[in-house]
Amino acid sequence: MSAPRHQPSDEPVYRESAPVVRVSALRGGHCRLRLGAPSIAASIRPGQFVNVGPPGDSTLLRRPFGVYQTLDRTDIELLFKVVGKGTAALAEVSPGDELDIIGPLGNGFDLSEDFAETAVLVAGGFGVAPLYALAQALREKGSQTYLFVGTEEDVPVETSDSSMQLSFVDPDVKITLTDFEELGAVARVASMRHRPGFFHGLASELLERFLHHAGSGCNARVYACGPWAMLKRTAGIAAEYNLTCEVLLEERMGCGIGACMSCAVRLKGENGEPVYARACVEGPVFDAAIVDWDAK
Amino acid sequence: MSAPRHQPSDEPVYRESAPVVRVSALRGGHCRLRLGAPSIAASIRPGQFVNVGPPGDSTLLRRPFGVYQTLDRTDIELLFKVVGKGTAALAEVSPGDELDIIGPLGNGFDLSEDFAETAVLVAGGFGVAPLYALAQALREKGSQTYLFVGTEEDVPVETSDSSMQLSFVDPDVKITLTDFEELGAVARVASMRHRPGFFHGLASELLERFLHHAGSGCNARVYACGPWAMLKRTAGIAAEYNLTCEVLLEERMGCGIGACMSCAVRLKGENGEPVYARACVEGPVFDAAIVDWDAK
Amino acid sequence: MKPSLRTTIAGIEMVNPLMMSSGTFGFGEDFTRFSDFDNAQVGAIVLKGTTLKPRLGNPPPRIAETPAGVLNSIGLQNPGVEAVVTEILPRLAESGLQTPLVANIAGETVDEFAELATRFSQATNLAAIEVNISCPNVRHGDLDFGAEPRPASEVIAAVRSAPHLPLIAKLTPNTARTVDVARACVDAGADALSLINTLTGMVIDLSSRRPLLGNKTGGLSGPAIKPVAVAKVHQVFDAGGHLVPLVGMGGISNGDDAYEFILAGAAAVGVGTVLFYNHRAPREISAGLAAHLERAGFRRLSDAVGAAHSKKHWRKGSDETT
Amino acid sequence: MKPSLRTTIAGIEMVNPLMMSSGTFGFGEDFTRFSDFDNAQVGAIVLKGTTLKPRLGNPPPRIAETPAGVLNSIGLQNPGVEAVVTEILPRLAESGLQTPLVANIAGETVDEFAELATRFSQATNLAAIEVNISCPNVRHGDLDFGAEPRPASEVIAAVRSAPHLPLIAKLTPNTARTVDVARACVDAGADALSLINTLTGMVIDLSSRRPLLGNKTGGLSGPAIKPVAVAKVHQVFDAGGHLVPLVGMGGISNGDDAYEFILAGAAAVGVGTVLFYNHRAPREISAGLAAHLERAGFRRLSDAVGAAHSKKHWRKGSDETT
Ligand SMILES: Cc1cc2nc3c(=O)[nH]c(=O)nc-3n(C[C@H](O)[C@H](O)[C@H](O)COP(=O)(O)OP(=O)(O)OC[C@H]3O[C@@H](n4cnc5c(N)ncnc54)[C@H](O)[C@@H]3O)c2cc1C
Ligand SMILES: Cc1cc2nc3c(=O)[nH]c(=O)nc-3n(C[C@H](O)[C@H](O)[C@H](O)COP(=O)(O)OP(=O)(O)OC[C@H]3O[C@@H](n4cnc5c(N)ncnc54)[C@H](O)[C@@H]3O)c2cc1C
Ligand SMILES: Cc1cc2nc3c(=O)[nH]c(=O)nc-3n(C[C@H](O)[C@H](O)[C@H](O)COP(=O)(O)O)c2cc1C
Ligand SMILES: Cc1cc2nc3c(=O)[nH]c(=O)nc-3n(C[C@H](O)[C@H](O)[C@H](O)COP(=O)(O)O)c2cc1C
Ligand code: FES
Ligand code: FES
Repeated sequence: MSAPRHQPSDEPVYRESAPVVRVSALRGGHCRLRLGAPSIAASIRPGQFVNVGPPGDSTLLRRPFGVYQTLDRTDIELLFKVVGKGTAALAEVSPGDELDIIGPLGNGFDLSEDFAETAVLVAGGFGVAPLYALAQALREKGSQTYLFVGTEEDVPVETSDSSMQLSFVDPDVKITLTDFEELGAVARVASMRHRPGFFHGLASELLERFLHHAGSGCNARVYACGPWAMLKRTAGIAAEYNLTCEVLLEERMGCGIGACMSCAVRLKGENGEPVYARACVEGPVFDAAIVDWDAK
Repeated sequence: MSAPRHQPSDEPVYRESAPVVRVSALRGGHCRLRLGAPSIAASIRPGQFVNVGPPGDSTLLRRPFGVYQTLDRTDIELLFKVVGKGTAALAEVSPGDELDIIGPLGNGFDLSEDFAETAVLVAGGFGVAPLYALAQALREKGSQTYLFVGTEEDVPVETSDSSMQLSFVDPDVKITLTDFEELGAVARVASMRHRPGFFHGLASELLERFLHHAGSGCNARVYACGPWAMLKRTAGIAAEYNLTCEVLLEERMGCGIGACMSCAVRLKGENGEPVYARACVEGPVFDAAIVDWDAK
Repeated sequence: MKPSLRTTIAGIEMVNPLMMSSGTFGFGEDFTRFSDFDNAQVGAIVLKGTTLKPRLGNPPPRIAETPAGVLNSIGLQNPGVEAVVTEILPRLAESGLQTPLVANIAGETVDEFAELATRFSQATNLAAIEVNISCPNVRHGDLDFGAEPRPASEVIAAVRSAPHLPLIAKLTPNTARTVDVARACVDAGADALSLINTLTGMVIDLSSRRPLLGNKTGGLSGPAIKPVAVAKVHQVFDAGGHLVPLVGMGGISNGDDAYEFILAGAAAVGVGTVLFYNHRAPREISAGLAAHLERAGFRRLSDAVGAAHSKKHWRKGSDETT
Repeated sequence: MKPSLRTTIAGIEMVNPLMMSSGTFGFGEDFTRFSDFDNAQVGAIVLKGTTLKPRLGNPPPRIAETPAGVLNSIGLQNPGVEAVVTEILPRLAESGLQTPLVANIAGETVDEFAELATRFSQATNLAAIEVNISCPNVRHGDLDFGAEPRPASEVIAAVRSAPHLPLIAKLTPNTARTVDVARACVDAGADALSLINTLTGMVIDLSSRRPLLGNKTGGLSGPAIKPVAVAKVHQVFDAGGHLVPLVGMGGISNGDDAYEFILAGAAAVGVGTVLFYNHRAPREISAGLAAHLERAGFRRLSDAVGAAHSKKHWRKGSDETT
């Protein structure tokens, strides 16, 4: 992945009137939403997103969401947190309602080649949502996957206690994300509050400990999604260890398909001059090495 | 009733979170809506109105509606036609939903004194809605009530064939409004289209025939609600026969309680100069003799 | 400790910074028909725009709904200054009302504005005069008095020369020269600025194919115009509006909106169109505002005023760039 | 018989009067990713605002949602005229696109506007040039070029002197002098006027307590501004805008809205923000518009243009009164 081309994308985008198949409220205002969207489900790749029109008249713009997973090749599942008007309206839908969605949008994670044997996923809060589909893909590729989630609030997906011991943390750090552990991934949750079973600190510190422990021979690839400060730290650590790192950036969007230049992400340009790339076409996944981390 | 005073009204207005008790869709996009609103139901008089906040975010302003009838002294029933955004949203409510309503608003029909033995009600389409409560009150006062409804579309309330013969129309003009006939009122429906059972012509022509037939001794009082042109004709006929006529005028409203001057109705002022009265305080019922019928 | 909402601007002492906007609150005698509404809940009441002679107003329809907004063309229907000063204000005084009252005046000439101010100065229960140089009904040649600095300044200077009462100049958003007009008003003696009045707009009725309002155009208010109003308040504050208090208004419907205007630079806020669909808005807005202040750690409202600005000095309107 | 929607304005021949608005439709190559969207459905495509040099644009966030509206501060990010003329336009030509293309130009000086027009005149597949004298990014001293008649007229005259292409002047609503600016543009040689560009607005983020957009202010578009846009179109048409065709825009999201602008005096309409949430809008709008024309008995679109007006002649802007 290198600096963006600013060319129109030619990947087809579908609009679907997607019936709500299931809505489940999770802890901390999180919500899991399963939608029937066969054209999108059949073509979406990890790290790509959909743009959902909230029901009712209280919003104009669509809301972008990563896809947690595709199910039965016909449905997609979103995992989101209620933060404002649009997500509040989405959390209120009932099975049978239809949502107007478009997708797949964006570039997605780079899974084309030279994937590493070890993959480390770093997430902040519900930044974990777009990483599950990635973890599934990585399992198919045979990578050993680690996931470090940092959150001050409730963990957005179901957790359990892992029986697996990890050499780079205390044995009592054992809260894991059930979905991910079932995939064979090793997951741990970090929190700045003292909470039993949690790692006390930042998710990026878990990454650092892991890499330190793995040593210089480790050919891991790092993937991250979450708040800017967390991504910046994660990118810094990956760079220190000379590892490729891909970050999924959440930018505010207008059209979602490349026409309006709303979703600008500042990258370090070829000759050091900054350029703005579109998160909805050249992103939302960017090579952390070319993102201008001083932009925010 | 004389020219308005432009004084603040001191009648209390209640705001209620009114649960929907029943919604029934009628022919022609009409809808009957029963709401639990005890404070309003206990105090509202015929010709007064309520101001209803449509559900959802698609409208800002409340919508004014006459009250078809009060039920059990705790509920009110509205009868309305879907014409735009607000009424469309109202037609979609379900029992148990709550609507934000305020009332009673406006002056109402003059039932305080010198009511006549004979009352003639003239309505255009769903202008019949605010007249049922009036017909109920007139029955209590012992008046014989006639109702003439003009409509090109579906009749907004249930109709049946009346067996009662009327001397001033052909015997095959017999479509009556069931609710009204049950009150002992004589009702007939006029239409400009040829329709069996209907009077072919305008509702005001029915009024004219009735008055002509009754002769000059008739001390009827006329009440009307409907489109401007119909009210103007009705007012003209009443004036010709020297009868008091009250009209319920539907003006677009802002606040509904007298503060904004949005709901202006042009009246003939004392010295011939026009004045604007507020339909929400000095109206919506006006003495037809002081309305400036050339204003529209 | 709960932050205090007490506010004094231009000498008007208010229990909270919520001023009921002119034209949306009559003469303060209507909303009290609601058993759960009390004029004592509000910071101040700005009376309906008043002219020298009684004014008939515009032909109906006078109101239309637009996306997230309301268009009105009342045309300043009012009983004239004589009736307000000799009947309405005394009636309000007798009722024992303690809420500060602000007259809103609209003249057709500079002299009329001055005369209106003189007449209102005779009232004993007025806290201030708001000078409506922004009513789209009353024009100075082709433009509003408030569209250009010169006529705006002439009006304020003329009104200033009338006796004592504090003056608030009410600005129009329908001009590119808001900052210049604001400065001209302050230089001419305005003690506060209120902004914004309505944006000029039109709705066409598709069945009659004619403008829906009797007067064709009207003034747009309500949530739709909030971003325009916030930008104007921010811009005027930045350009020196912090030297006099600003009353921010335009689409405020809850505590969030009021807080947004305060951060932008408003020392008090106007509450208008929302009253038409929620008479409880004043209570909800002051509660919401207090909660914001508390959460953000502001002890007094005044500490939050203009908090969205980095620096506070007169600057050339460079903040208008987008 | 179905009424025809074919429209020609300023020599641009269009299958319908729907012009995709500058900045909301990229360079025409994005919406075609939808299998149910075809550029052949639209009347014309106005390309993203283009400057002499490539332009970085404003810092993000660049977009915010407001009540019934959208606030943007893109800051004219574009690859510069060179890339548009030598890469993008040829690519569009090769793709076989028949839809008329309109360049939208934004200069920082009068000379830059003229040079942009000259450069675009070299393209072989352009139908017209829209002159953006209303971009709140590019200022003439303190104000937009489009806020006052003189600078507006200078820009149009300079652009006019460049070779051949029809010129559309795009007007700003952020001024009290719209009619004067419109007249000045027509006198200086504009073949059509398009109106309106966005209203200046701001949103403040309540948690960071700073303006949400990276550029602080932005341009307000979408349904919220429709009444303002309709009023401007009506006013300019009334004042003589019927002498040149008007392209009306601002919040159009369905056939009703488009018909409203046509009745107000627009010969063609711009479709912008609605594309962000409904890419099928162009199809729905043209179907809705045709249905309105048919129901009202108009045989041709042009018969409906300005039908909301009683008389059609240059008048002093007396219609602005509310
Ligand atoms: C590529 C991408 C993938 C995402 N995936 C997920 C996910 O899987 N789960 C999840 O919970 N959230 C996800 N987000 C964030 C999600 O889009 C926002 O939380 C949501 O748009 C908020 O909408 P709202 O109406 O509730 O908030 P409001 O604050 O009311 O929204 C106002 C406007 O700001 C935009 N906005 C607000 N917050 C964000 C944000 N963080 N990112 C982008 N736009 C924002 C909204 O889209 C809307 O246009 C993703 C964002 C992007 C760009
Ligand atoms: C005192 C009074 C009593 C009424 N009683 C009844 C009744 O019993 N049954 C009934 O069906 N209708 C009644 N109406 C008319 C009813 O208020 C309108 O049909 C309704 O407001 C339309 O709302 P909408 O959102 O569907 O239409 P829209 O056209 O979308 O409404 C847009 C705006 O115009 C206003 N408006 C539109 N039509 C009217 C109208 N005819 N009168 C007043 N305002 C209007 C709306 O209130 C709203 O503010 C009454 C009106 C008044 C003033
Ligand atoms: C119906 C109505 C009448 C108004 N009359 C006046 C007036 O007489 N004088 C005045 O200065 N402003 C008048 N205004 C403008 C309001 O005071 C206020 O500036 C504007 O509506 C914006 O605030 P809002 O969006 O909260 O309503 C009126 C507004 C409305 C809606
Ligand atoms: C994201 C965005 C970018 C825009 N960029 C431009 C531009 O480059 N040049 C221009 O003349 N107008 C630009 N506009 C204004 C639109 O062309 C249009 O005039 C305005 O948005 C009103 O129409 P609407 O409400 O249908 O969007 C832009 C609007 C938006 C929303
Ligand atoms: S959101 Fe429009 S270009 Fe990305
Ligand atoms: S609707 Fe406000 S005064 Fe009647």
